[in-house]
Amino acid sequence: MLRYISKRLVSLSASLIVASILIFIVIEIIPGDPAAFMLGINADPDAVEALREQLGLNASLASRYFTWVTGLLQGEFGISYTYRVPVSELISDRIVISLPLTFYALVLSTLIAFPAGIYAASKRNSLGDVSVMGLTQLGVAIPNFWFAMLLVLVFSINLRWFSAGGFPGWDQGFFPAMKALTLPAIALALPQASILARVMRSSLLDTLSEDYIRTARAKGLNRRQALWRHALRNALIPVLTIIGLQFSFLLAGGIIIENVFYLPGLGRLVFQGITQRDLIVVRSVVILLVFAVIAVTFLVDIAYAIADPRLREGSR
Amino acid sequence: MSEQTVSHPSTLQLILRSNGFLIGAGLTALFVLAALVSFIWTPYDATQMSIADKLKTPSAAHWLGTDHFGRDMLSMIMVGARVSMAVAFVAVGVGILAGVPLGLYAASKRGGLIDEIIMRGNDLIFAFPSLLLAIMITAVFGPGAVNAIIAIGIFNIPVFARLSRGAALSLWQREYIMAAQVCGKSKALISLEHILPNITNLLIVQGTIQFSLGILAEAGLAYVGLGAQPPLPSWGRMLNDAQTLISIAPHLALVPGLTIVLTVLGLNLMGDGLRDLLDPKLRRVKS
Amino acid sequence: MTLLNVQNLNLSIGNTPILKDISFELEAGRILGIVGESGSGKSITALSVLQLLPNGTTWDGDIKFDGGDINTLSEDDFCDLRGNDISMIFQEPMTALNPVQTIGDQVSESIRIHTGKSRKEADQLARETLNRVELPESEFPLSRYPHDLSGGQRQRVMIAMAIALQPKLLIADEPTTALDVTTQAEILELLEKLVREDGLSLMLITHDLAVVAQMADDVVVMKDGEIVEQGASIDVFSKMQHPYTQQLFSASNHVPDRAPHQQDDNDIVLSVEQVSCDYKLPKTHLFSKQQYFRAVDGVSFKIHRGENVGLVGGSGCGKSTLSRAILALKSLDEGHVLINGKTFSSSGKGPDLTQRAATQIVFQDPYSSFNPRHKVRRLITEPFYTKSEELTDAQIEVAVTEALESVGLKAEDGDKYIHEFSGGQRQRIAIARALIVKPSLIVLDEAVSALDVSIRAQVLDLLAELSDRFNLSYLFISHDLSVVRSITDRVLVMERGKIVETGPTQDVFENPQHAYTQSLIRAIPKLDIEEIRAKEKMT
Amino acid sequence: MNFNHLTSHKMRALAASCAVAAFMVSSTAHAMNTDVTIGMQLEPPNLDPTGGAAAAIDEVVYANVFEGLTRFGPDGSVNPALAASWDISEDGTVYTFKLNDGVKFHDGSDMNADDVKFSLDRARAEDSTNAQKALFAGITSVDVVDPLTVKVTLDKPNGSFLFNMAWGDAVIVAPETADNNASNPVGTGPFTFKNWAKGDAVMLTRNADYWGEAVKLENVTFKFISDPTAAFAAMMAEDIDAFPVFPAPENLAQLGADPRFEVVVGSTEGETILAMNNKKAPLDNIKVRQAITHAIDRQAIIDGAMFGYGTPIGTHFAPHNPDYVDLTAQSAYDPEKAKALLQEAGVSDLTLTLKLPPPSYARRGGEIIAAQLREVGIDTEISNLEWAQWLEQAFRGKDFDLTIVSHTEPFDIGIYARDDYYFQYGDADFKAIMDDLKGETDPAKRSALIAAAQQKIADDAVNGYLFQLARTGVANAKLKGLWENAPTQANDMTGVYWSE
Repeated sequence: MLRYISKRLVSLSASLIVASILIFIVIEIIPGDPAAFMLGINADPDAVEALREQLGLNASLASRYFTWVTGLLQGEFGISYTYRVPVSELISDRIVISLPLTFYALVLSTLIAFPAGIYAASKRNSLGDVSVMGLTQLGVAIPNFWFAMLLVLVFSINLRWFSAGGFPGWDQGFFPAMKALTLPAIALALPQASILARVMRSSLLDTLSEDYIRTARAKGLNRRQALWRHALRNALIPVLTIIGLQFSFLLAGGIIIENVFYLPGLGRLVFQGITQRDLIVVRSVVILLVFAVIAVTFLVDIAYAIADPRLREGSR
Repeated sequence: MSEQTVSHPSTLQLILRSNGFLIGAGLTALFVLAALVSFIWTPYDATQMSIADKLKTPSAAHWLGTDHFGRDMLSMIMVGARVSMAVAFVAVGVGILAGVPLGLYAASKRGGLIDEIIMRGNDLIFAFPSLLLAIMITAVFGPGAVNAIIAIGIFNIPVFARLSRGAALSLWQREYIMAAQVCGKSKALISLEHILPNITNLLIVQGTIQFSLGILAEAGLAYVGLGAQPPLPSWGRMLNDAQTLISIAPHLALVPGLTIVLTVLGLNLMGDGLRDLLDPKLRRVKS
Repeated sequence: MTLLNVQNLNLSIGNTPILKDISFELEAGRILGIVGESGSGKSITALSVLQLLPNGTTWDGDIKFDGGDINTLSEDDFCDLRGNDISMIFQEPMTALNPVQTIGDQVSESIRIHTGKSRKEADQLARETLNRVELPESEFPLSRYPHDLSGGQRQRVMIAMAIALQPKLLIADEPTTALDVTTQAEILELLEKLVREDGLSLMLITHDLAVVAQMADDVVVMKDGEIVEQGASIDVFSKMQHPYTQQLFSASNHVPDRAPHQQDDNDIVLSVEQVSCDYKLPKTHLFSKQQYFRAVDGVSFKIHRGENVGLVGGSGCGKSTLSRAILALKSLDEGHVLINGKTFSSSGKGPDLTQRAATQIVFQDPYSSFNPRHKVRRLITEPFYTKSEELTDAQIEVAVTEALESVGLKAEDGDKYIHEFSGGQRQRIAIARALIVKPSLIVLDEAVSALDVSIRAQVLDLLAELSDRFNLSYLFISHDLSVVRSITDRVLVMERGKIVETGPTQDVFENPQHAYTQSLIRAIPKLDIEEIRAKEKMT
Repeated sequence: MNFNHLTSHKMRALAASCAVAAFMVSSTAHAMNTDVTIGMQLEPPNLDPTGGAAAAIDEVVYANVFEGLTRFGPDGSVNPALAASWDISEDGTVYTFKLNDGVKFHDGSDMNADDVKFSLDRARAEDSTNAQKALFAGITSVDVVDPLTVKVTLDKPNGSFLFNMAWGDAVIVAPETADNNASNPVGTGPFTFKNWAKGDAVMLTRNADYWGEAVKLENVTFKFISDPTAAFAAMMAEDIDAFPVFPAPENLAQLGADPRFEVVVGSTEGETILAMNNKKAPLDNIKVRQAITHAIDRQAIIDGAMFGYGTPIGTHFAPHNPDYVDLTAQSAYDPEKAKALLQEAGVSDLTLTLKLPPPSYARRGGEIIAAQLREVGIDTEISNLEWAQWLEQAFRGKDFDLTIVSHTEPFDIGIYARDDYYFQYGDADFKAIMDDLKGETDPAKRSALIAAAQQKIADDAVNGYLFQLARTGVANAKLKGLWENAPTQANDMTGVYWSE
């Protein structure tokens, strides 16, 4: 087990380093100069030049990369060009919204997908199975930003059950904050829940046709026992990787949803960062998101090793 | 160890029986037709504005109503279909042309350094929140249909690389591959002659799924203003324009939204239908 | 007292009839052998007793067990019956155990659901049962997982699960088919011990006539869903009224007639000199030294033109690795291989293309030996790739027709796809593919193990005839010693990477020198009437 | 289009329990009527008006947190602020300001002449990063006469000096706090800075010991909502009390019809133009430029892009300004004439690039203009750019044929006199008019000069003058005292109060 985990750790950290280099280069070649943007239309050139110097934009590429990475390791992301505040402060304000939203959507999607998938698999080709699968087909096909618009139209503007967006802040109490995240989480969770339900069903159907299920039945277990005691645990293993992947889709999806519900999350921060050419913010947030995804992939691998004893000793 | 050789129903019988495939293929054909017809005929010129009769709900004159500039929605949907299909199609093409050779090569060098590098490269692209990279690409090269293709295409490469590697790995264990090696064929030739033909079914099925995801992704990019640029109509941008008018002209948001849903639904149903159609013929009947 | 009584059982899946009017009885404490080729419906008969039938099956007739009529039982009652009074073990031990559950849990589970014992008591009984099936606590603690057990050991865990609650009837569906001959003998011995000790009735289902002859008290012979003959094994084997039984019997003992083989000592086709192959062992941790497992250790032997040599040994003895090494599919770590006198492959250097034409291979699994996408014509002309000069279409056409006809198929079969042929026909096509370039040596890796007895006999005849006609030499690799005995001139016995004994086939089989060879020969189930009659008189 | 069937049983229970909470929360908002939440589309990059030109900075802090010597009134007039009174020397080059007594900065320190000298010297210094450095160019010296008197000497008379001192960039700051005003603004205004949740909102509270007339509000929150739909939803859900510049004109009709809200349509200093690159062939040919102006139907653009809000303009000048000259007839919509002019210029199958910045007036206006130009045979390649890219390519790089932008700085007809300005006009006669205007203090003569300037740039068809951006504000019907027009970019909350 340790060997498997250490191998994964090495390869994932290598990916992280390559990702940081990639991000740095892609962002460097984005045209547009932050200083010019800050001083607006009628600013005169030497004021712009003075600001460039002040922001250290003229230093060499490599030195800026190293200062950025060494800063990253100490949790110091540098100073935002536009807001003139430490990026880490900007990020901490926003991460308390983006991460809970992503996990809230992940939990919602799993809570909807698992029962639906198991129900459909256990009632194979019955009306129940066909209708659940029909719903998931629909769920996958609906663009989540369009669904978000409809949710706002129905629940905020007409029914006035939820506020149309915005985020009251966790200091206002857990309940109002979660309420503000509910509609965005539903909009994010719908497509992922549909995909997860389909994967759960097909994975369960595969395990149900395995020989050890026939053995379990021959031992005297009825259909339901065989499914819950033997099939489900084996079926969960491939589903784990899908959940790991979904975390990265949810983070990406969050960017659009945050726009529709005007939630001040990491997605919008990156979006604003790109439009305002606040390159330090963009770089730091993107590497943070990539780190989050890689961390989740690593967690999924560990869960994989725990769930599947075949991984315990030998390496995969 | 009973071994029943089940008679193989002809493909046609299978098609007629799986209605999922029929519905899917029907819907997809409808939209492909709309895209093709739009080259020669559309009810009105899709870019023809008449501010006077803007925001008209569906009527005899305009079957799907008009948008906030008075343009005919049906014509825009038809021309928009062209854009969405083209972007998704080329993006899937990029994914296959780049992804499949990578996957096959990684599989032939199983466990080697190259296999590791290619797989780590895939993890890397998967680690990027998809839309973020798309935004960064279009920020560098500017928005437009071509950049949307590149952005979506890049995300198809690891999908197909991982899929073809997995399928190829299992095929390499098959004995007819060893037979070909005994005849002295190189790994590359074996990949081409034996492995590729046997994974085309998988690629076709995954291709339709990725095609539908491509349409969704193009709509997402266009929604944030990074997809096809005006005056070329695109479904995603129609949704973006309709956003603020949703309470006074709901049809403006419903028409493109439902179009996307029906197209993606059609493609996915066709994909699933294809999977059932193509697989049984290959899979040996287990005793 | 009849424990199980099956009367007029008819069964069909969907609308294809599978079983027609099956009636037989099983006496308590006796072993009933059900024998038949694949497709005879013997497995379905067993499954219908336990009502574990695939959905969409309809059946009628009645089944009485232990006096009671069980075909009217509800599903829940049947659940109480399964694993408690009637239990069953299956053919594929590698996939029959839940990979994510310890062997202790899997055995104690059936105890807990039937008897409601506490976890501790159930584990205790599980421990005892595992000991009974010769899986001692020292090496097989309850906490062990199935994935690092061998096929034989897993089958023992299956048996433990089945007999934990002292059932009245144990159904064994091809329990030893997937095991090698020595392990098969141990498992059959274990089953016999359980029948004697627990008074267990055993329904043994197999396609191997020898196993039935050795084990069964009564026999039922099935063909295409019908019982063609049944009765005490002595009567059935000595009288053999039904022609199918006779045909089955003769096919099992079949020895193809081969022309005496004149050996030209200096015309050596294959010479293997001090060949060794290693496998990398997974490293215990990232920076540990790389360990190797020596699968083939300093093997040397020669094969003369026209000579058929057998290579036998238990599973894991390295015979497959050796065959891959000979065909240069696996690089050698030491020694080298010469074909027709020229070096074919040696440590480090790969083979050159022209020499490839001299060797061909036929595999075990007819369903995995062919690319389903290519027509037969293209399949069997693949070896032409080794020919340096380009053959014209006409020449290829002639070669294809000649190859197909020499294996008993028609020229127009060339235009069909492989899924249109049965297992036996596919193996013939595999042989045609090997023949088409007139190689000097054909490696037959378990070439007939996957075939039914009757078809196997035809293929062995074909091989013998081709060897005589084209003066071909074979390297015949198999775990089935009776087949090797019938077709090879000389035999090599391999154990843990080394050749432990070699010599003319008859001598080695009549009086084996090496202890391992003796255990192998002893483990072969005998199929001759006199032996059965002798056994009958003793009891 | 109801999606209830999608939410499983558990979700419906969760939604119902939230409903109760929703009503409980929204009802309390109106009990405390000394708080106000103002909606804004763009978030300021920082809060230091002297350090950046973004309009959003002034819209938060101007007159609320910071004050200058003079300040703009709701009607655009220049009134006394920190300077109680002033007298100008005979030759108009020396201004002596008398400061109000007892004025304190928010950190308690006194505001006196030294602070004024520091602020003005800082703005005009060589390495100053003040975006409007040009406003202070004329100052030669700033001298402290006594703690409450400052003497400012100019190199030559400047009629608009007092006007310039009212700009947000000319507010008075203290030396001790000047450097970190960006994130922690310390001014002399009636509101002090409370906190700034980046990306979400800025909160101000009443300054207890303000030197001037007390304000009626306790807390003011500026909430940033860039997405037009979200803005509409926020107003409908009453999360926001007022949205001075509402981003979605298409919703104004519906908001106006709702008794809870009142739509206030004022004017702004934003001249929206179709800028043409006068130095790039064939746009250097006046006939081509005139053809383009005639191909454009201004009213169609106003109806299509701005849903009817906006007044057509014939030149680069704000209609609400008394000196405005209506020259729209000179470039009226006449496609036939446009085609004829193109023929005369010998230009056929012309393709021009149309680069559009983010605001909806540009993106929507651009699509309409592209269609109108296509009618007369001019094809356009549209490329939507963000502000940073637009500044890089169009504004500084001059790499464009046509672009659409709204100039919102007050009285900015002077940009046509700048040589390197992005549409590259730089006409000698026009520069002469502007120089005369600079030296002229007599109002009648100034009006005549301004009219001549307007006529000149209309005759030369430098750009396509489209419409004046309307200030479409939405506010809670019970909220009074907000500015109707926007003579400068500001949300002056000093006069705002709840009527009930």
